[in-house]
Amino acid sequence: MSFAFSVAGILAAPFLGGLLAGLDRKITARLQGRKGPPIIQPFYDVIKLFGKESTYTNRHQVFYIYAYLLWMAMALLLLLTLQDFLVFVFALTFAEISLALAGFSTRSPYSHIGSNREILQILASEPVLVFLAFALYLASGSFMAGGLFLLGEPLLRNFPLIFAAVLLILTIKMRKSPFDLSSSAHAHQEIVRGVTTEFSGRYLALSEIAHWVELVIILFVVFLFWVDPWWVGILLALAAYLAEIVIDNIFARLKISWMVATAWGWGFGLSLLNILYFTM
Amino acid sequence: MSFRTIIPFGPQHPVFPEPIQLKLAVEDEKVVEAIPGLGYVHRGLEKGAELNDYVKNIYLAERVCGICSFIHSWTYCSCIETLLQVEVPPRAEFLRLVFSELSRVHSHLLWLGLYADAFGFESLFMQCWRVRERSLDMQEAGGGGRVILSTCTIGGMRKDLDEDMRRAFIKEVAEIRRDFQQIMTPFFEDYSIKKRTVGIGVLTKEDAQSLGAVGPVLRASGVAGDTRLLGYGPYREVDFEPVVEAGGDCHSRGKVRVREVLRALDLITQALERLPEGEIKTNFRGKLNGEVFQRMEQPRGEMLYYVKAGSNRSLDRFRIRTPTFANIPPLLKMLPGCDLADVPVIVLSIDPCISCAER
Amino acid sequence: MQMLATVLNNLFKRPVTREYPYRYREPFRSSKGRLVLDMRECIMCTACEKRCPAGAFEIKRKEGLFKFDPYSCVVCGACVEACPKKCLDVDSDWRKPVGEMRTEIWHIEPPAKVKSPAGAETP
Amino acid sequence: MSWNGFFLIAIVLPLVVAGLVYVVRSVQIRKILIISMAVALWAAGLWLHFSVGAEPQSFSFPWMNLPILLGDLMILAYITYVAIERRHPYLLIIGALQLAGLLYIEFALRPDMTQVSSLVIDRLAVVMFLLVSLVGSIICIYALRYMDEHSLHNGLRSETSHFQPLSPEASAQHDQGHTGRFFFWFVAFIGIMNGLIFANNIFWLYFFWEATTLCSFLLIGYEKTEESQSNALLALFLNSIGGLAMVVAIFLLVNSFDGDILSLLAVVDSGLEIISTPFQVALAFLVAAGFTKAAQLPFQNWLLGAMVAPTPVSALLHSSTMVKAGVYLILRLAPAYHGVLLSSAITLVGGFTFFAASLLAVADDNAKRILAYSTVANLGLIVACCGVNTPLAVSAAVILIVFHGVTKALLFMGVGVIEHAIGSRNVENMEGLVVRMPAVMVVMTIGVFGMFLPPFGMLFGKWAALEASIREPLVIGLLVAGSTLTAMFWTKYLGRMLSSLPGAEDRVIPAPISGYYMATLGILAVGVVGLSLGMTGVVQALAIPAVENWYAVAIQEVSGLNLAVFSWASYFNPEIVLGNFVVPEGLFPVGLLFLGLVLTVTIPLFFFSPEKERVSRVYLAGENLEDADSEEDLTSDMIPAGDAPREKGEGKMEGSFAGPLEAPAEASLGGYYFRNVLSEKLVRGLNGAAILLLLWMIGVALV
Amino acid sequence: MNLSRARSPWVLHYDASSCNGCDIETVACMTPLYDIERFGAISIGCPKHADILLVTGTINHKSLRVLRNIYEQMTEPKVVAAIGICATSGGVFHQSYNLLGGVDKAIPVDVYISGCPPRPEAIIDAIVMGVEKLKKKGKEGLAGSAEASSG
Ligand code: SF4
Ligand code: SF4
Ligand code: SF4
Ligand code: SF4
Ligand code: SF4
Ligand code: SF4
Ligand code: SF4
Ligand code: SF4
Repeated sequence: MSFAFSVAGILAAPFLGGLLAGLDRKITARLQGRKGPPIIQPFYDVIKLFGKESTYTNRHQVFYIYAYLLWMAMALLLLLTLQDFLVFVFALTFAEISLALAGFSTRSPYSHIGSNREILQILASEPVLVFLAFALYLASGSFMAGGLFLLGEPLLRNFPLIFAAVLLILTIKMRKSPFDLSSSAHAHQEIVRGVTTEFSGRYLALSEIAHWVELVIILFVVFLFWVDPWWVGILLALAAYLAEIVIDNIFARLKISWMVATAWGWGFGLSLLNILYFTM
Repeated sequence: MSFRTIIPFGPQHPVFPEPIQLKLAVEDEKVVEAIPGLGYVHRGLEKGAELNDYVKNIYLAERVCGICSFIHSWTYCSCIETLLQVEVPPRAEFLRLVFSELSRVHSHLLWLGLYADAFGFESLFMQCWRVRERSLDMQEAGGGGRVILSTCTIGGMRKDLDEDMRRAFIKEVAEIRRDFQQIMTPFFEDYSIKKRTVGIGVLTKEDAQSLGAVGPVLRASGVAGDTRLLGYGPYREVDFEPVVEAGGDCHSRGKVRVREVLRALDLITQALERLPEGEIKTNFRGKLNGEVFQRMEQPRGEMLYYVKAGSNRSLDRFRIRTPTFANIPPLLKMLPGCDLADVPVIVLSIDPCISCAER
Repeated sequence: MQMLATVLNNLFKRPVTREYPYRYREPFRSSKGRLVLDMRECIMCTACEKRCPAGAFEIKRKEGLFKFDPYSCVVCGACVEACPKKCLDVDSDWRKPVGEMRTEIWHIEPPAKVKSPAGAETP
Repeated sequence: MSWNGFFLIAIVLPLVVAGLVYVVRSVQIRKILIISMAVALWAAGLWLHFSVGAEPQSFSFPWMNLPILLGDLMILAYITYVAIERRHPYLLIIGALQLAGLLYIEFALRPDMTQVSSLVIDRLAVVMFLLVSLVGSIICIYALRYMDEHSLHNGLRSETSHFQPLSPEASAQHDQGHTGRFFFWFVAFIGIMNGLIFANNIFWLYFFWEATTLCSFLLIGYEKTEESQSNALLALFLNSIGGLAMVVAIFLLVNSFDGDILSLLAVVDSGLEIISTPFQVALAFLVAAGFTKAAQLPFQNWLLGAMVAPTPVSALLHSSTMVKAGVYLILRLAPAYHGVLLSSAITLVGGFTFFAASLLAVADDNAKRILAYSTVANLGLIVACCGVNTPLAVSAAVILIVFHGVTKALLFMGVGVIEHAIGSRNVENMEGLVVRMPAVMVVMTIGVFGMFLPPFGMLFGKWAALEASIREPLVIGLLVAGSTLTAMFWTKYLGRMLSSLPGAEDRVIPAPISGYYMATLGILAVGVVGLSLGMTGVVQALAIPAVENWYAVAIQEVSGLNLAVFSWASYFNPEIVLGNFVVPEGLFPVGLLFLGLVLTVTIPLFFFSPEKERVSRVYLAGENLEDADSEEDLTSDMIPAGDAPREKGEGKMEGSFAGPLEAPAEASLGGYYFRNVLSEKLVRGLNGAAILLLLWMIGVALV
Repeated sequence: MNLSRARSPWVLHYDASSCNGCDIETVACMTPLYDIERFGAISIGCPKHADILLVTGTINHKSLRVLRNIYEQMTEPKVVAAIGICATSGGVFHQSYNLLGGVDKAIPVDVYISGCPPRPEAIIDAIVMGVEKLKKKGKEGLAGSAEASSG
């Protein structure tokens, strides 16, 4: 895809992500029998946050919050320009680690625990993405995501188990039940707002935007499973997204140990199995 | 060299609508020590009541807790009625039973919602509170207030139910039952809820008895202890049997309350169907003298009122032993060794009502 | 998993939300919203002051001063029952929020019967 | 400069300087000597880089064969002596077996070594030499300052204890006696390591190999505390197993091939022709010897125990010497086992070590041990790369060796400075370093980021390794798991150092840091960033030439593949210095990632002005204790703030909260170590698995 | 900006020492029947993120400090609403020894809502009014608002 397209994509991603988040809140409300907020509610929230006083607890926190957003954007850029998938995974990891470090830097027990859970979430989700990179290679002979477009058959056909694993980490990445552990939009949990407890004003807004970008990224990853014709991929991504929202509403939040066990047991296991099956 | 994280869990904390502090020492995510810090909602209510005219104390007693406020006013009134030797008309007694079971329904639904919220099941929380609104509407229609009714008074009730209302109530109860039955299965069967609650916060039968647990906490540990068995008020005239579960864990406590909602709805229907005709209030006269104990079953368990009166219009002594107060020692028994994520679930599983515990 | 039916059911039904500020739902007839005062009949007997558990009234008979603090009243209705002249009533509507609390003050000649309320004043 | 002159500078000069340092006990002269040596080594390195071509050059010093043999025997005799004196029966057995084996080979088999070249210089050796001489001598300079302080502190008695400072006079005395000996072994180590790099004759190799073992034994035991003594003994024991493996390998080579294969070059060349069992087994034993030095599981314990030594020793052992000797040997032999099952077995051992060491690092709270596990893990990765044995993989191994050397040296030196400043090496005690030692923190951040985040070299190496490992699906899982675990423990560690109380930046005055430290740390930090920035250059100038001509030969002769397929020119296509890094498998956009990093650092500077925003206290569920000097903005009808119960104190209440019964409590943070999962039992299990893997590897060679 | 401010009031609830009546009505505002998320309001646990602080109950000696801490940690612009009679004046507990009076004794209050407890509708009214104040404070600028709210 062209460079201009990617730049446009990066600029559009927060909007798309915000809309998706708004859709999520609306649908969640409807699933619960409520009317719910308007779809553009997330934008109201973020704009408001930009207008609020920003406090910080120390200076590195600020750096790492910016790093979170920037590297998320970097990951998106790498993904949209269909670069090396492994490099994309690394950039994504950098972004998430920045978030964890921003939480760590504050010395608040709540964000500290949130950060610890955040790195456990990285631990749970990163392997699957790396496996996906391998799947990409096995399918197309290159780690470049662009290779998929030349394949002629959807990735899903040969790697259904990895697709299942990606769905699993989609839940983790979206920070939704049963995995809304490190931080969640709804406050009612044991570690208050987790990683973002100590963010405020503009910094909270930045992390929120980064989260939207992350949402777009991960849905794009789902999309990669069926790039040709492209609309099937988009439908696939949307379907996965809707399924996640429903799952969010029919599950209790589970524990961090359970998450790691599941992600490593099922996510890791399924992916590896798929790869071994394919190569054997 | 310590790996402990010390967390001030509360007073201001999203999982606690009421302020209480737990100083938690956590290793990785295992709780190794939990020390409660109380006093955030202590209002000095008992002392305040001693300064008051005893009639005013009905309203004060109601505000021990906004959730089961009706039962507080009933207990208080029945203390005074004993002291004054006032006969309460049977219709009033039955109405009291209706409202007290109604408050049990709304209290348990409220709790089930908060409990769902504690393990992050937001939609279930929403559904519980949605059904609960129906019971609040009943209270408002019949008593005038959504949560604090102020209908119970010394000698009887202040508001009567007319015949239309009685029938509407019976119908409404049936509808609440229907709605509730639709959403209650997850509490018994849902995989993720079981994952979060089974085997969590276990209180053995022996511990429950020796630590003095009351109410659903006691009954979930397999002890059929329920003050309603004493047959105060009209309880001796209706079919009643306590709900008991044997597990002793959070899951059982949830199940006990779910089943108690159904039982309470059943009691309400019974009472409404046999509502005796007649007066709803006896006038009273006379001086308070002497002392009295009164026990009643709150949604959260057995509550004990002690009233001592001299010969003037205020009370000499007024003491309340509330169920949450009794359930805190079992709670502290359950906490160490659990995961951090279990803390809200376990704490909520005793259905803590701090405002009553600290008065 | 058992929630699936419920949530899907909700999705395809209208939400139950009462759209309060846009659509007003009449409170129940007997609902206790706020205390309304009609001071024309008041005889300054102080029965209400004595019965009020929240100390919302302050009546100074000699000065003809009758103060009522709506931000202390818990709407229990005890004073309504106590008032011999039926000056007081509980309305089902509720008070709107304010940015500043005001006590309602009436000047009533102690023995005299009718005095129009002097209206609310700032203390 | 002539080649002989070069060898004099590279190998003999450090030994001479070491001797002088030991004899001349003036600290000033010592400093001058060591710094001059460093300069000489750097110059020699540069010279070497520009004068070595693609073809290996051999040098023979037959007159040295006898002294080398004598040296071998002396070392073995010393080991045996240590074993007897310290009552270590297993060490005695191993030492004696080595001695017997060596004597048997020398006097019963009598190999003819006149035709064997003693030393060889090729591009791989150049890379190693640059690493040893540059990083090693920087560590030497760092050690000058460090050991000054060290003697002042009288050392760390145990892992957790705090310093007991000596009086200046006492420490001066202490210094004269001790640090001379320390520097003797320290500097000599560099010379010996250089010898090891260039050695070609397997007896020479064996001599230098044993000499590094001995050096490290003496350096680890330098403190003379019980703990350091026993850990030194452990190091000696485990490395002697490696020595024994080498003797077995030499025996097999000498015994089975009639003196045809007596040098590394010969081994590599024969690997392309001979696939006989004794040769394979000999290779397996050589690789196993490499494993011991490279601290692969189950041999990791000596390296962890070595952490009791003064930090410069750890830095030296970890970055450029000792452990690198292990992977260097394995890497050097890579063409020899190319295309046989042994290669896959090596990958598996390496991958397993990578995973297991990363896992164990998660459960540790000792900063140096974390670094050590990370070293073990990265060496595992390098070994795995060697096993994968494709052009991309082996060049990834070289890249990893280089970047790991520089970065790890930086990290160790940083931790050393921290340790001296705070008196502890426990991660938990490093909280708030960011305000106490901001400069060191910058260095540590570069180091930690350098270990696992883009766009730094280690990640590039890992990227290359992962891309290459696609050919070994069995190890993919291990590599993937290990690499996430790596991210986890580094983040934990960095996060710990980062966390500081609100407003601490304005309150705390950073500790001063010595110029020696700043200079050496600075050079390495700039080195890490610069090398990463010039990653393509590094690969082009160092990594590719080092391994370039292996596969051309290897592939031609072993599998008969067309040379063009693996032609290096088409393989790596580095565009410009800052440009993308392209291989057939994928692309590493160096410039883009660096741009991201630059933006990350500059954008916040642009938008964020600390003066304009409020520093807010951390959320403690509303129970923050108030600072004594905090002013409440309250109007007169409000209750004065003094009514509330609170503690008096000079701003000390920050981070504390009012606990039950109004007792102030500190909201302390504890890291996650997952000790319930990562228990001793798990370690034993991992070790057991590693031993099985190792036996299996040798078994694979047998069939 | 001001539109967004008006459309996204994040509320923080603190119980200074209430009888629960007000608390549960506040929580009820978030449930399907009242659903204050319609206005973008969500209940947020962390003071640093909140716009509106809903205080229920009277302050007692212990909750005073907590309330002040929370208030201080909230970021400007911020609005405090006193929910229920206890929070406005102390109401039925006015005689108690442990209570200090209405919330405005401890922190500046912008909105008072009466009722014991106020119905959810009334709490929604209070939030709507709080939003208005929020807008006003936002206009006045961040710097001046601290003085403005207490003066
Ligand atoms: S009676 Fe108990 S609560 Fe009261 S002051 Fe004494 S010790 Fe404290
Ligand atoms: S716990 Fe006490 S105050 Fe609370 S609801 Fe039960 S009886 Fe009432
Ligand atoms: S003796 Fe009894 S009544 Fe007196 S203080 Fe002790 S416990 Fe209270
Ligand atoms: S009332 Fe009960 S808990 Fe309280 S002091 Fe007395 S015995 Fe102890
Ligand atoms: S009674 Fe207590 S625990 Fe239950 S909802 Fe009310 S405040 Fe919460
Ligand atoms: S309604 Fe109750 S609280 Fe209100 S003024 Fe009358 S007596 Fe007092
Ligand atoms: S009781 Fe009625 S008549 Fe008497 S003072 Fe009160 S309002 Fe007036
Ligand atoms: S105002 Fe009434 S309902 Fe609200 S906390 Fe006070 S007493 Fe309870």
